[in-house]
Amino acid sequence: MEKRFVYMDHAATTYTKPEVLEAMMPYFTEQFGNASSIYTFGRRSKAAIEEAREKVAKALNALPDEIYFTGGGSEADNWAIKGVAFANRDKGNHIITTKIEHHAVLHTCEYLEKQGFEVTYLDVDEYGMINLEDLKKAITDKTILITIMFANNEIGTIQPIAEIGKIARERGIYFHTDAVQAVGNVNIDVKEMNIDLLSLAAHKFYGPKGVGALYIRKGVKIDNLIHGGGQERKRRAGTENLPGIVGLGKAIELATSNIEEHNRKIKSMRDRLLNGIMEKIPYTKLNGHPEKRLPGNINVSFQFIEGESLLLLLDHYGICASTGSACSSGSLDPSHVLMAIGLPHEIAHGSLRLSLGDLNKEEDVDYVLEVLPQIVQRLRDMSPLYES
Amino acid sequence: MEKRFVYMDHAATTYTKPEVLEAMMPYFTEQFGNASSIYTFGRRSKAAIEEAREKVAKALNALPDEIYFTGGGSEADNWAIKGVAFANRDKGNHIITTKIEHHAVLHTCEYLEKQGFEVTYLDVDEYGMINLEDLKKAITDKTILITIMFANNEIGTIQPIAEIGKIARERGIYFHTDAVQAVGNVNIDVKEMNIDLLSLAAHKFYGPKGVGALYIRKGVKIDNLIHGGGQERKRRAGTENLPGIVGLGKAIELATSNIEEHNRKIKSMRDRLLNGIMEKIPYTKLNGHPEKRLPGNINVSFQFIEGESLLLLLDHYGICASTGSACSSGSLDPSHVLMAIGLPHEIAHGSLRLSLGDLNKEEDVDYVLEVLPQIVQRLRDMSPLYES
Amino acid sequence: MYSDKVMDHFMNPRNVGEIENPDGVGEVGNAKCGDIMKIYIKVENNRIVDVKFKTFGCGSAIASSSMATELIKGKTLEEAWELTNVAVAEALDGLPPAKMHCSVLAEQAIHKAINDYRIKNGLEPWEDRFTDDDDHHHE
Amino acid sequence: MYSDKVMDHFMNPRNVGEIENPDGVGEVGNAKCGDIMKIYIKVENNRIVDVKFKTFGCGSAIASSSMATELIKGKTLEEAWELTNVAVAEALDGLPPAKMHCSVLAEQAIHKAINDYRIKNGLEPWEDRFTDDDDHHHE
Ligand SMILES: Cc1ncc(COP(=O)(O)O)c(C=O)c1O
Ligand SMILES: Cc1ncc(COP(=O)(O)O)c(C=O)c1O
Ligand code: FES
Ligand code: FES
Repeated sequence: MEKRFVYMDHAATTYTKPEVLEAMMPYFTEQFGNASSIYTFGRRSKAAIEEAREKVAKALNALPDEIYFTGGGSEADNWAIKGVAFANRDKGNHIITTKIEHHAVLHTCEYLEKQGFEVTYLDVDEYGMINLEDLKKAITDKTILITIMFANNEIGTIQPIAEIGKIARERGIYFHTDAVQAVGNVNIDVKEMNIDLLSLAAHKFYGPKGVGALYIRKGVKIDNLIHGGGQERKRRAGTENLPGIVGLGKAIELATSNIEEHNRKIKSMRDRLLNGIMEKIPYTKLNGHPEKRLPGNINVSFQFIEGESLLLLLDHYGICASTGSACSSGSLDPSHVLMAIGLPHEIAHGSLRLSLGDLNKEEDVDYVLEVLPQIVQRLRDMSPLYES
Repeated sequence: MEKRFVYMDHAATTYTKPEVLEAMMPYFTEQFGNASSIYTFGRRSKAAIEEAREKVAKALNALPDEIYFTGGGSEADNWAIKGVAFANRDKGNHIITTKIEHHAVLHTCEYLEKQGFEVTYLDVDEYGMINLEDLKKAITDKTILITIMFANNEIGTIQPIAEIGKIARERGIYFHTDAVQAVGNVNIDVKEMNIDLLSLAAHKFYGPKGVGALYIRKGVKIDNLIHGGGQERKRRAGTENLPGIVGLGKAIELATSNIEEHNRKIKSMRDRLLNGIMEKIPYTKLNGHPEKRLPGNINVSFQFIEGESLLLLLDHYGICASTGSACSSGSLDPSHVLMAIGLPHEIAHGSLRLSLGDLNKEEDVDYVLEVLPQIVQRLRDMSPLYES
Repeated sequence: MYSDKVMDHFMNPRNVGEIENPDGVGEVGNAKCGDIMKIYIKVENNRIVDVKFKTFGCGSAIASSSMATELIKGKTLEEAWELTNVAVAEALDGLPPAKMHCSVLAEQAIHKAINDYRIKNGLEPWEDRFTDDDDHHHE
Repeated sequence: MYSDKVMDHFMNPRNVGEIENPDGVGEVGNAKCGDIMKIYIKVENNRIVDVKFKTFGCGSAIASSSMATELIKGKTLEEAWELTNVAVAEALDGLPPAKMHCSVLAEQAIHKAINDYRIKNGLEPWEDRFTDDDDHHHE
């Protein structure tokens, strides 16, 4: 079997599509003018940014004036949560989130706890789903913000966003969703879903790294995170990342123009791979929701082995993947997401995330199905926990 | 006279040099791996980032571990100031800055005032220079941070940074400098100058937009601004802007490899242009320091006319420039910098900034010297303030 | 930013200059805010037979002066008085919101010039809808 | 991240397996922390004549097991006892700081195996410098 390079870590980051890069190219060396400048050369840059803003708005069913560009998904999450928290402190100091959020949300909430806010971290069930009744019960008079991710980056579970939005809107509480993993994989309609704020990052849907956006519904009271110049309608200072923003616009247009068709293709490869893994490798558990999950996401735990060593061996065979094992995190504990769905430590340690995307071909699936069972067996043969 | 495109707004933003873009290119579509991933493909991205970090460190005489990449100059300023303020609140709540800082510093300080901090905004003299005695007098037991820009973006005045650093170090107060305009134009040595924190932005020295860096001296106590993942040694969350960071590294290497030679060339063009303007256009005043100014900076005020209309006419002739006039700012007042150096409103209104850089040729100087006097005269002929 | 019409009136302003021995002069704005407009009118039989302006201000201020003077040329004083800043802006195919106040200057300068003429001719000045010359704001 | 030596010992681990009827066995770590190491020794004339390991853990843990077993093979028990985790890490051309604790496991497992042998043979167990098996931390 010939060694291949197989990239199955699209949830970590994607390549920038050539069409996207091509759209960006004129804005580096040629049409580089500052979008805030009043001369024609600057106004052309401004126009390019506004065109990108319209594309983002269209993809979310928002208004262009509700889209603010940021330096990435983490900045968008930080801004949404801190911005709403500080601007609405007079109304209350309570925030509701979940135990399975990305660190950009969790660590921001923890920071706010130090600033006098109270945060409820909702439990999830074994599939990573929140319980809507729990959410309702958690709401108090002081709740000013609900922040719940659209789709989980590790196990791929998709939350009932429209239902959450409905509850939040009825109670007059702001609802932010971290949609960094969802854009391009799920249909998003901020109006219909009653979303007040939504974060996204271009590099998760074949756009460039270092640029993201925050949707802020008109009328939402929010403080700035980055103070300074009057860019982004005075809400996010800093010379606009012109090529990055143009790339984000192009990428979101491509990623949302044909979600169904795209997902069908990715999902069919994903399902074949997942079924093959479950068939060929005993003592394997699927993590996350069996159906309500991102189309490209596989998260499985192999008993008796540890994830980092698994990744190293996969890497040796040219396969890029990810794990929730503590050993690869540099911290004492395995992934908080795997803990939250109730996995014992040793099962969490043996987790493997394969996230499929546009770089994958059917041959990649064949290759992984050939390599992975051998590798798992090899590690199991070394494991004191495994009785062959 | 043939119409030319003359870009004289390098202080607003620069083009990304082709060599820089070339260095970035592989990191979009090919070597796009997430730098936090443990597989070889991710570690190569990591290595590229660390190489860029070393280049930045070398340019400033810092250690690589003291360089943190950000989403731009404004983020770096916000982080430095808010981060130090909140982390050192137990020691004091007083910050010293100047009246001529960029808005990224000023508005951040104003925000901190709302959070219970006290800020002293130092006056500057007619050339935009701070007075070191004023600085010393402003220091109190509660002073935790001095933030003074290296070089001003409007009038180009360069502050006595080493002297400020000495004062700050002697008193045990953190010293941050916004060096966004200085990098590539002035020799910077953070050790020798006793700088504790320094902000920079790639797009001011022929690197890409949307990426900057903050130098944080080892041992400085600072909070995070963007919470989340463990990137940048747990201090700045967010998937690294890989191509942007590589571009920043390449750009700072190019920009600092031969500052003297580069400045000599820019300065000689600048001086010829400035002398020509002063000779050909009466009632003109130079703003900023006659010598201690950025090599490419010209800031002049033409009496009796208004800057926005001047820019529009220059634009008609293909010349890109900038003004401190209120009419172009969208606010009631002209540039706070021009006010701080004591210009009357009507003189500030007639200000023009021409910032020269690598895109300029001697022919550009000839062209501006031909066009500008005519335009100024044309506007003066329309002005009720001008008696011909 | 600006419409083609604004740019045309800015680049090729009509009626720039002064009138010697004018029948009325109106000056508004102040150099502090950065915009001053001065309008000269020549009146015959209650009709504005000539009009000139001088303006210190932004592109929008210059274009508004140019357009406003065009619009009142040949009009009776009553007709000229009715010209609003909105009408000037509309005639220019619109102005950016932050620049509407520049068109207010034109309306005010014309009113001042007309009242200057009226006072000189022993007539009661008409009442301006802007009570204070300085109440235009950049927003 | 890892040195070539680490990768070599990880990809081609020496002494993997079990010894039937071993003279000493040491198991340390726990599945909660995600790393378990089990070392089997065969002792003849106070000398380790054979050694095998089984490890559940990261690349560094596996490479440390491999290297540590190599280093004690053929050594007297006293010599083997002296092997520190730092020596294991050095023999591997270094380990990342966050991975040093994995080499501690190897030292501890060897000590446990030796003491297991000593106890079985009616000897006083030697005192381990790590008092608590669990006090290794990922940092
Ligand atoms: C002195 C100074 N500081 C800070 C900034 C902000 O940098 P950026 O716009 O890249 O965020 C700029 C440029 O706009 C500047 O000139
Ligand atoms: C769900 C989720 N939220 C937020 C982020 C942070 O985005 P970024 O790393 O682009 O700042 C990520 C990706 O890393 C993510 O998967
Ligand atoms: S065994 Fe967990 S980090 Fe080495
Ligand atoms: S005259 Fe100042 S904005 Fe128009």
